[in-house]
Amino acid sequence: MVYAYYPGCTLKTHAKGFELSAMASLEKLGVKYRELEKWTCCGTVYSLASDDAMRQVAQVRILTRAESAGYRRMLTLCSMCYNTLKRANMLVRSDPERLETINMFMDDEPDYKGSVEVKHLLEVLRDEVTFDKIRSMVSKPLRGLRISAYYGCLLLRPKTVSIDSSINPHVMEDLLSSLGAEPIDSPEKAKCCGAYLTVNRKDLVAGFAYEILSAARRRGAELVVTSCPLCFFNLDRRQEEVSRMYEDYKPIPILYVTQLLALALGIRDVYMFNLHYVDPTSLLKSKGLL
Amino acid sequence: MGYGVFICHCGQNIAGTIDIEKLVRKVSGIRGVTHVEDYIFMCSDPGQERIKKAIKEKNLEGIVVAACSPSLHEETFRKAAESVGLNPYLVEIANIREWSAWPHQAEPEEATMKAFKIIESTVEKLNGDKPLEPLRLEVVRRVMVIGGGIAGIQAALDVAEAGIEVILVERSPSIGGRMAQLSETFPTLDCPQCILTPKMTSVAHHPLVKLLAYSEVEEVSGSAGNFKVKVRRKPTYVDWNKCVGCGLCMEACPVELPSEFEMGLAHRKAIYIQFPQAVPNKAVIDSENCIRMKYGRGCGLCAQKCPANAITFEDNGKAEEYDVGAIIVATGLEVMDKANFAEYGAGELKDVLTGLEFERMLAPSGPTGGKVVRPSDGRVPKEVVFIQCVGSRDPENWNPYCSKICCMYTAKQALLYKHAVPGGQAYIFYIDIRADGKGYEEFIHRAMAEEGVIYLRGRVGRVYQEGDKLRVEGVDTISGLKIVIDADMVVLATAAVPSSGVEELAKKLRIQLGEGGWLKEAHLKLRPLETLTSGVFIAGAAQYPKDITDTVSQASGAAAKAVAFLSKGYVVREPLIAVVNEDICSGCGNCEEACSYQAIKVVDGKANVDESLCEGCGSCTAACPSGAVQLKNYDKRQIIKMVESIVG
Amino acid sequence: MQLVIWRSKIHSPEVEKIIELSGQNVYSCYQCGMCTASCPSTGNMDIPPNMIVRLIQIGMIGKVLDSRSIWVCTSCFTCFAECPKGIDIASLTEALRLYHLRRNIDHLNLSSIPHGELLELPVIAMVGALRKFTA
Amino acid sequence: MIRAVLRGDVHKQAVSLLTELLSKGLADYVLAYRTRGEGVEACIYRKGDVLDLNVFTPTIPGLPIPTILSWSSTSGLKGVVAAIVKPCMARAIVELAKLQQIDRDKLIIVSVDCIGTIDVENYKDLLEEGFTQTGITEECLNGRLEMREACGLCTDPVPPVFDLHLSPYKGGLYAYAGSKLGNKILEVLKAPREEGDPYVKFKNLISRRQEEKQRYVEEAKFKGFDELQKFFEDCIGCHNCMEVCPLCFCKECFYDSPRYDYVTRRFLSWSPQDGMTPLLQSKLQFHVGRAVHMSTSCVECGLCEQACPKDINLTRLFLLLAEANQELFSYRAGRSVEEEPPLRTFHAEGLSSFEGG
Repeated sequence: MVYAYYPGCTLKTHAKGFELSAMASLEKLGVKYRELEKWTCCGTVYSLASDDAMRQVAQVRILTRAESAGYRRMLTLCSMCYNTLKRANMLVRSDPERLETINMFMDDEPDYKGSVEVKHLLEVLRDEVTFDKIRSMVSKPLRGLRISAYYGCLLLRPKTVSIDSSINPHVMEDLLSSLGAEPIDSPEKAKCCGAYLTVNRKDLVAGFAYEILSAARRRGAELVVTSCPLCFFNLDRRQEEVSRMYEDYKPIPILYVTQLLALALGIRDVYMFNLHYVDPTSLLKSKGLL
Repeated sequence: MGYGVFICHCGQNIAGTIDIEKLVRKVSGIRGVTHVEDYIFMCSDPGQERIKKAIKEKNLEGIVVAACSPSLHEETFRKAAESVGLNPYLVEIANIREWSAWPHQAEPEEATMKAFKIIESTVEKLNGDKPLEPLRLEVVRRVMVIGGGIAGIQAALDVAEAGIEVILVERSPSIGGRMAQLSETFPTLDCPQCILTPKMTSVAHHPLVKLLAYSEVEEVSGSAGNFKVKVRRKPTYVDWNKCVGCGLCMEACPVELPSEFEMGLAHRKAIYIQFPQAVPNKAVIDSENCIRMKYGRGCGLCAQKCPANAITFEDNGKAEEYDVGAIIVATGLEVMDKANFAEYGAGELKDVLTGLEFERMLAPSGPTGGKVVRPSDGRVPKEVVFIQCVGSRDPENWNPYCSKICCMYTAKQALLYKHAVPGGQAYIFYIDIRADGKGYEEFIHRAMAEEGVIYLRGRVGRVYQEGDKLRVEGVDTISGLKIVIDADMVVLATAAVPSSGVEELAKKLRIQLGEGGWLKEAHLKLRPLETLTSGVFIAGAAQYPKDITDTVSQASGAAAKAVAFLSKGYVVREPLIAVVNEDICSGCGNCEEACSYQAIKVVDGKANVDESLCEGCGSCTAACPSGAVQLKNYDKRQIIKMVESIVG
Repeated sequence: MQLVIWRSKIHSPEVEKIIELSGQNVYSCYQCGMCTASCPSTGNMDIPPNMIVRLIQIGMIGKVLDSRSIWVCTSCFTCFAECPKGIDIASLTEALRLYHLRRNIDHLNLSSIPHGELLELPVIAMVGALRKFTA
Repeated sequence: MIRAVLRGDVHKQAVSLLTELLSKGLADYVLAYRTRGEGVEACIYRKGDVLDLNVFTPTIPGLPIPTILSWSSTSGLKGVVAAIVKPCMARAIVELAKLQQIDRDKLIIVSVDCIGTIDVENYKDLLEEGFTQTGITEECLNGRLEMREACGLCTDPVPPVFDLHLSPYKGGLYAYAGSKLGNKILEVLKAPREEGDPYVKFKNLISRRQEEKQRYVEEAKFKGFDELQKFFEDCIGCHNCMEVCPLCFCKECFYDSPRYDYVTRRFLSWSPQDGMTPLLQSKLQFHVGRAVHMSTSCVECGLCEQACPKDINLTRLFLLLAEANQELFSYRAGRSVEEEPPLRTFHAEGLSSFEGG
């Protein structure tokens, strides 16, 4: 079955390396996908108000476009897209009245019937491709690379949309092990990165980043991976602020989990490391991976 | 002639909402009703006298008492009627209190109408009622007690002391149960070994008690007074007639496994005696892990060492059948595994213990000889955090109920820790302190005020390893502060849950489980020791978490219930059971499939009801496509008439 | 310090509105504090999450509406994941924010952020913040 | 599957096979239909009788063979019966056996190819018009004669369960063995044997009918309760549908019993008290009640419609119900002896939904 690939805003700009590495890896692993035509913004954050159908229209419009184009499954890379689309989908599936209202809002689109499943890339890798298959296809094992996986919030919470345990997840660790790397467990792996507070409270976000990254470093990690462009930005770019706040702080490279996947699968030229604030190339070179 | 209706005011319970005068007037108009009377308390002696008098004087053919739920006073009114010669099954209760007066306090007029409808429909039912005679069955004067913890031991002793034979069944190699695992008991700080061991010995040696250790109930048939129980004696691979419990075999055995009794904090061998004071003090071989048993050859070191030549390696166990009149279920509780709690390390953090594990550590006979040390590095912990309500009072994730015993045992453990480590600091995170027993509040006071345990009101969100410390992130909701403690050890008061396997046992016994899997009592207030299956009683924590005091009291209560049940020599059973109209029955067997009590069987193409087994539940009547099976005095026709009178 | 309470204060229209908007039953909270204990932002808050619920329970809605806490909550749902009574406090803080935002009182003023910083922010952060903090 | 090849006239071969069953003591009785002046009637043959039966009769009369078999267990008919049945009736037999109404051990199911039957009312007229039996079948298949609606949607020209299955072919008759007993019979008969598959020649027919049926089920759905009420408007409450149903096995139907003296007129007495009182139709209760009892074992034979004096389209109702309710339990009536009838299988877990948790 072919996935409708929903990129979302940042995958085409700041997180280009995330998209390129993910797409190249999926092709190599034989997962079929096509980018959804005419996709729009997912809304970024899921509206938590009980009376606000308007704020679910964006997500349902995306879902109905996928449905009417004949897709049954939608693939997301960004945690926030995953969360908003999945929650909106669950809401309208369980609340026909809400769905009807939203369908009325969307004059220009066919009514959504609720037949699309929203999946995150990690779920697809785990459940469809399987890590065993990935292990067998690794051409350049990430031997000796000590990596802390950072999940953030929206892949794990609320529990209804979680792709793994919402307190102690291990899907990324399992993936990293299959790539030959050494996962480092950190108690801060499911802690919030501060999200959109990065706009008006970068001091707070830097505080979160410091706690998350120093906990990983203390446990011996050389690298932190994530699968969300906003987490990435907050952990990577805000290290500038962290360094300002803590003088002895030593920056640590942040990668998208798919960049490591692509590396291990021997794919070239999809990394866009120039978009990273903390340059990972010297670390990767020292491990013989570049 | 005709029917009488007796309307109870129940003080203000009914009369406060329902217009009695109007109700009496309306009820007088029901066809067939020749006598209506109201009174403030029908269940009182003068109330009953009124009923008796009316039955005699008016020569009533049947009566309806409009009062509270039949589970409370149906029996009372039946007896009153019987004493003046009216068949007790021509007494019907119209429940106008729970069904109308209480739920409709805000709408008295409608409540009065509803009460009338209830009475009217009950009169309709009475119309179809037939006089019945109760069934009488002889009983077997023998009791089976399932579970050999303190509850089972106490119940067995009490029954035996009353001169009735007891079969005590315990699934592990020794009796003693959870109490045998404890360090000291609150609030008196008695050593459980000192008070439990004598009871274990006396139950094992009582002439009227037959102890079946390492055995499980496999099948139960029959009914109250006449149960047949098949017990499987599990294979021990050791001849217990020869075994003297010297323990040389254990020394010889090369296989080490985590000990269940020590909660995994110490090892046992593949051949083992459960614990030093075990009763019976006999060894068993864990056949799954014994080298000789696994490969069929080799090793055999234990057999070489055994001075009594008791080790056989061959034993298929056996099934034995016992006839018993009553059964007492005393299967006790377990605590939840810490691996369930991801926020507290999911069992990966070595220095996070459950209460029961810590209990073993505190026990003088335990794996550390009563020393408190960290399992990770053997150091004495200076800062210990106790967390209560782990998995309890948590309807969203685990159990909605309060485990009841944790407040007290946590206080005790904190206190014992302070005794073991004088310079140490204990912290207890709690939501509420429930100290509702004799001397309990004083005990908490002692922990707080005299022994310096710090109580923090709130829960802990997370525990994780930070260096060689456990970082505890909690909250104190009284000060409104987030609390961080770098602890050396964390003890979780994990929720009490019913013993594993109780679900299957309940199915075999045909008793119900309630919320959380605890055994369901017949009535929470008035029949807490009985189950809805007559002849089966409950003792101890199988019903709900209990401390030792409550467990022992309840065990004695259950024993008294069982003794009283058997001492009459016969059981009387309600005749309200299924009956088959053979002219209509086509023998399809739907009823047989529907019956949970194996009480109805198709014999020669006709359904046939075993009166001693039928509980009168009505499943068969619902399953019968043609209506050939009916309940006595609950005939479909009566029910349709009742419905008619309500909707009409 | 004392607080005088009466029925219509506890169930004031503001309280009812917040409860309705959030869809949460705050009265099932028994103040175990799990939310505060697990919340990553407690350190930045003036009123911890459990206290927010408590204050709503006793009708002190004004104090909650004025608090800084509702603007540093990142809707990470850790409280919701841990709450034994299944109360989604993130939805509660959202309702409290909306109380202001629906009166057209923005919390975020983009012009106060240096232009250079705005340029380097990813779209995802901008849209998220605008949706959470502006009317 | 093993089949015996019996060359020669199809009818004669079938009769001689059945005669041999009786003479060799494999069966004590043969139960089948024969054509008589009035139309078609069921007949029981014993050893020595002339078997003037009609193996491939293109109609099913209102006294179905499964019903006769269910009576036979309580009558004087002691011994093994070989029943010659259409596939739908073979499925009904399997259902009744599960409900303990038929002793499967004392029964040889001899099924025959069936691509459809005509209404029994028309049968006599057609014979008088000069049609032969095979002629009727052929004309049905070519669409020149109307077969019963249920038959047009039937996807079982060969039943899923049988002991022997008789299937004409050019030049003779195949007798397939569908069970151990069938194999044994073929051994005793000593006819030349070979491998074969009775379903294969109907492959196209089955797939075509499956599609048709699917379309039918989609289109024929009832739109609400009002339509159902209208559907039964003409019902006169004769209960004929129940009488001919091969699966209604109760000795006394609840709806015929004194327990059900809960009649419409009783509502009349309520009206003066309560004002406007819509009168419930007891006939609708009868049909809904019957539907509840039958839908999971219904074999969609359509005999109920054939028997209805008011020509109510009962095939539609029962086909829809059977499809929907059997699918609900992943069950298909008459598919296998092992499959447990859904409404008769009680699971303790199911209880919780009634106890509310």
